[in-house]
Amino acid sequence: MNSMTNIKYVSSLVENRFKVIKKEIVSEYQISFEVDKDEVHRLLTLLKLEGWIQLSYLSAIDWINDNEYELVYIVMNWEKPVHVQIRTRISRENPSMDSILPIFPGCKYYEREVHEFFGVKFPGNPEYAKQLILEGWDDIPPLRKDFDPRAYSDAHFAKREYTETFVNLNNEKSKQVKREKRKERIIRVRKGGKK
Amino acid sequence: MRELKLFLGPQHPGMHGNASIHMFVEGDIIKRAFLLPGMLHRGFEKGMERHTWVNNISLIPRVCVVEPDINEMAFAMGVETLANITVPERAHWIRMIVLELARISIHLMAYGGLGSPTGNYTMMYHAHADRNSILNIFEKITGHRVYHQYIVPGGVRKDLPVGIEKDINDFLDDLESRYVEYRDIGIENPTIVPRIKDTIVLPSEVVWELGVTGIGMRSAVNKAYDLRKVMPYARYDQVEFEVPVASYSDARSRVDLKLQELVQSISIIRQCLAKMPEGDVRVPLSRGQSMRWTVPKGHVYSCVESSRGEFGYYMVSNGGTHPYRVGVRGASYPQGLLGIEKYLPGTRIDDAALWVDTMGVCSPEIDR
Amino acid sequence: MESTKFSLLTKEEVDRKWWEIGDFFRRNSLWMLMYCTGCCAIELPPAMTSAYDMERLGMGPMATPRQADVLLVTGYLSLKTLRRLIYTYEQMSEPKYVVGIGSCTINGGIYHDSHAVINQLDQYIPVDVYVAGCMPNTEAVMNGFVDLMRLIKSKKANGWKKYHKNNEWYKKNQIDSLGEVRVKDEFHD
Amino acid sequence: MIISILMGISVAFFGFVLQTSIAGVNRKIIGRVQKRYGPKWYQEFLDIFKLLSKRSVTHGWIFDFGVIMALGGIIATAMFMPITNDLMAFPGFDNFFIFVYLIAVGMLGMAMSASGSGNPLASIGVMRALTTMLAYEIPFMIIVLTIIKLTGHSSLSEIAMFQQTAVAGLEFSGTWFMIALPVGFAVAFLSLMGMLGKKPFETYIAPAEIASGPMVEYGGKQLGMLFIMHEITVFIEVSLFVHLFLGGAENIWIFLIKYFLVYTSVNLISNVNGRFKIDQVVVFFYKWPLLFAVMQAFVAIYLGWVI
Repeated sequence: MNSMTNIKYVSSLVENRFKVIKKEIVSEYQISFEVDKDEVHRLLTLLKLEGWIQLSYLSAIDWINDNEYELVYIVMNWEKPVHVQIRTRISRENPSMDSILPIFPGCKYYEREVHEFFGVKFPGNPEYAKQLILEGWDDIPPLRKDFDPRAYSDAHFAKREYTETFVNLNNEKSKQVKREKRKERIIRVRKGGKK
Repeated sequence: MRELKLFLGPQHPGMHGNASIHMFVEGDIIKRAFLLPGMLHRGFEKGMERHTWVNNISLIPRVCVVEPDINEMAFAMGVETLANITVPERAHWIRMIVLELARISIHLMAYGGLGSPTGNYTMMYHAHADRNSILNIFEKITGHRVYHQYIVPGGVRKDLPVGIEKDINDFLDDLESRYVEYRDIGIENPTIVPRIKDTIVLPSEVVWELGVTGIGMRSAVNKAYDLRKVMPYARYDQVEFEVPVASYSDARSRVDLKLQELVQSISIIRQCLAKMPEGDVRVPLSRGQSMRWTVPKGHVYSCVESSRGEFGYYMVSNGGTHPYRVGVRGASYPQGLLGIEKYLPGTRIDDAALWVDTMGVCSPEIDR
Repeated sequence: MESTKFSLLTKEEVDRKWWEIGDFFRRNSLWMLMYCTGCCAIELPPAMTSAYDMERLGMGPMATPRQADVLLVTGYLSLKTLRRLIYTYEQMSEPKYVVGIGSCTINGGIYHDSHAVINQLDQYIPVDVYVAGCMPNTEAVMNGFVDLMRLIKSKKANGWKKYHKNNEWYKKNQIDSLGEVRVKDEFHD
Repeated sequence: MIISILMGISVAFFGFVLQTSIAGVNRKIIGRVQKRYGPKWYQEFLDIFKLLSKRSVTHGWIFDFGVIMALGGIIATAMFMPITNDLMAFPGFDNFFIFVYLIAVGMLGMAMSASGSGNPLASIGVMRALTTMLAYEIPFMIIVLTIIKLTGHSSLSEIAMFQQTAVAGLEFSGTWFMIALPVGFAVAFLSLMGMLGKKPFETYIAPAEIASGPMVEYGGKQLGMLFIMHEITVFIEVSLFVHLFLGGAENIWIFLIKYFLVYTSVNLISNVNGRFKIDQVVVFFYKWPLLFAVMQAFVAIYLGWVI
């Protein structure tokens, strides 16, 4: 069982039939393809027929500078052990992607979660809009890059106030000597010297 | 008959962890059920984006509470793939020892956990007592009982302490000598067997539909689908071990597989202790400036075999000091959410807790 | 001279005596309700089972909130959990005590800036004993319980009285953070 | 009369103290089986008095009344219990059937009260408790009726006397029924485990399934009273067993020893077992124990084969 032949096999399988925008061999057991949004379903169907029958992971990435979401599907074949990442980009304005529920029924809850955390719609999955993890959420979806959890936390939850004043030991003389020594050592190490 | 709604959890002695199974029952039979997760949601993936790569080492063990080491391993493997770090040889072996000890501990805990839904508390007490001695060994190795932060990108944090081999060997001998006793009081006990035999069966056709991995899958499809075998990480290709399988997945066979895996783990640790070479255990990531250490651009999905199945981290780096996005594939995601919704109906109230225990539903990794 | 030894006790003194007798029983038989709100729950099985054996202190796990005396809040509390925790706390029969385990209950701990985890438990329900650490050792947890027993003996563990007294303040805090405590959605009717 | 009633109440109180201490000692023994130190021997007293010292919540008058009815019914049952041959409150009123009927009052009170709490888990628990009762009562009754047939008495003290002294005219007198009817003894022992709610017949408590079943909504004083009721119930059932099968007691020390042995062996057996489902409990009792009970009755009564 040579792992590189498996990589070559899946690579030729996909590249012969689909327009791959970007291919990347991540490690000896993993390969990643970036394809167009419309081709994902056909590609996943093909891979499922070829033995990639387990949906390992489904999630999204928020590329806020490109104004795009990237959806990631990871499928796994246990006979030819290769994880295939399939990535596709969708627009960040009114994001929507057809559900892959007919191909992989296991995606039901992953899609619900992606909808909850990113706001991506999945027409075709009847329950994608139900809340799963959050309860009574009243802000933008929390895993988007423009959501600041710290501000939300400050606004909603009371923080413990520490009224005691602490002594700043850093200004003591012995500490300063030590710090100088440490700095010198770091400089020496960075230049390639010994400890 | 009137349909009643019962809650198994979040505060319920039969529920492991903080999640709630809503069951609609008629008599004792469950008609409809679903899991309501999210009570352990702490914004984990967001939190990891807000910490540097090195700071995240202290955050990752807290994803799955019962088995923290696999998180560290998956994270370390992912970072090593992205940053192209070669780990010293000795570190691989130490990692394997720690991972297998953790696997024994979680299997003991799950086996003891079987005592709670079936009512045999003596078995639970014995298993937890043994698990505590593993935690003591961990305290000697890493300094912590539960969250070790020991497996770090680039190796392990420090070398094994002197004389730990004796402690580990003593523990393994003790555990092995009482293996028969464990079987007798648990899965071969005539009062427990009727409870766990032929209950909550997972048919082999639906494994792929759900996406169940780990013991749940191996007990149904009768194939040695173990990530340690099919895509070996660390030095699992250099030790000899078998992956126990079964062709019929009921509660009893799943627990049986757990016990057999425990024996295999014992043998792996013994081999590791014998074969472990001398040498360094860690390559320095950066020279003194770990907080400003950057990882090259890339996407990686790194996964390890946990006691519940394939546990993976999907990591994206944009070349900065912080991860751009980290996604966690909880190993019990499929059996916890879809499995409960589809395969709990038709069973009895008594069996719901058994599903949670034997399939290993771990709510912190579902919620994150 | 009037004998101080045999003088009649006033009503308050009698009440106090009875309360002290009750406290003796209460501190020697603390039944706890394990609400595994977070990761520190993983250190409770060793504490309960053979390794540290909590039962020798008279403590034991209980199945439902009505039967329990001590509410263990083990670790971080997400908003969803906090709602359920408040129901649970209000269901328990008095006198009741709360032990907060882990740094997360004190000031949010490692999740201090998370959007889902509250930072300070005693804003929402009164807490009698805190056990610091992430995660605290089993010995620390056991020590926390011994501390609670000491507090009951010295009559300082009266968080439940505070909850009666400052009920409006607690309710206001709960509503500020949670919106509405009782959850009404498609999963709960 | 008043003296009898006072004596009856003191018998009930004695039963409570005895059973509570023995339960505490047993918790310690079980602790040692489970490799731990175990609680103090008087832990059960602390638990009960603590519960009585707490404030409690009510769920309506049926809930409260049921608890009082259960406790009252059980105390009334315990008043008739003979402890030794001479030590009993109402001599001549210790008929076996008195216990069977009076103990039902306590059980019904508890069932009523638990259903009155309105919690579905409590209703399921009560349903399971009644089903379990139906299962273990039949084999037990067959064995007890056999004993009554053999001795010609239904009074507990008479049955005990029958076992203690060999009378020339009476067949099989002078031997304990534990030895005389070994199969019947085994069946009755299983039934006793069912009565006491020990594993594997603990189905109606089942913390991991239905969160302690009937007791799910009790807290504070009501739970304390239920605990007292439970202790006295155990006292009644184990004493019944001692009188029926172990030949009663000439004096109080023998009673204590026999009582302790029976209760401890039940506990020890219980603690290495799992818990059956409710249908398995019924099937279990209606299969071999019922068959053996019928067989023992037939063999003992019609063929006269008694050891």
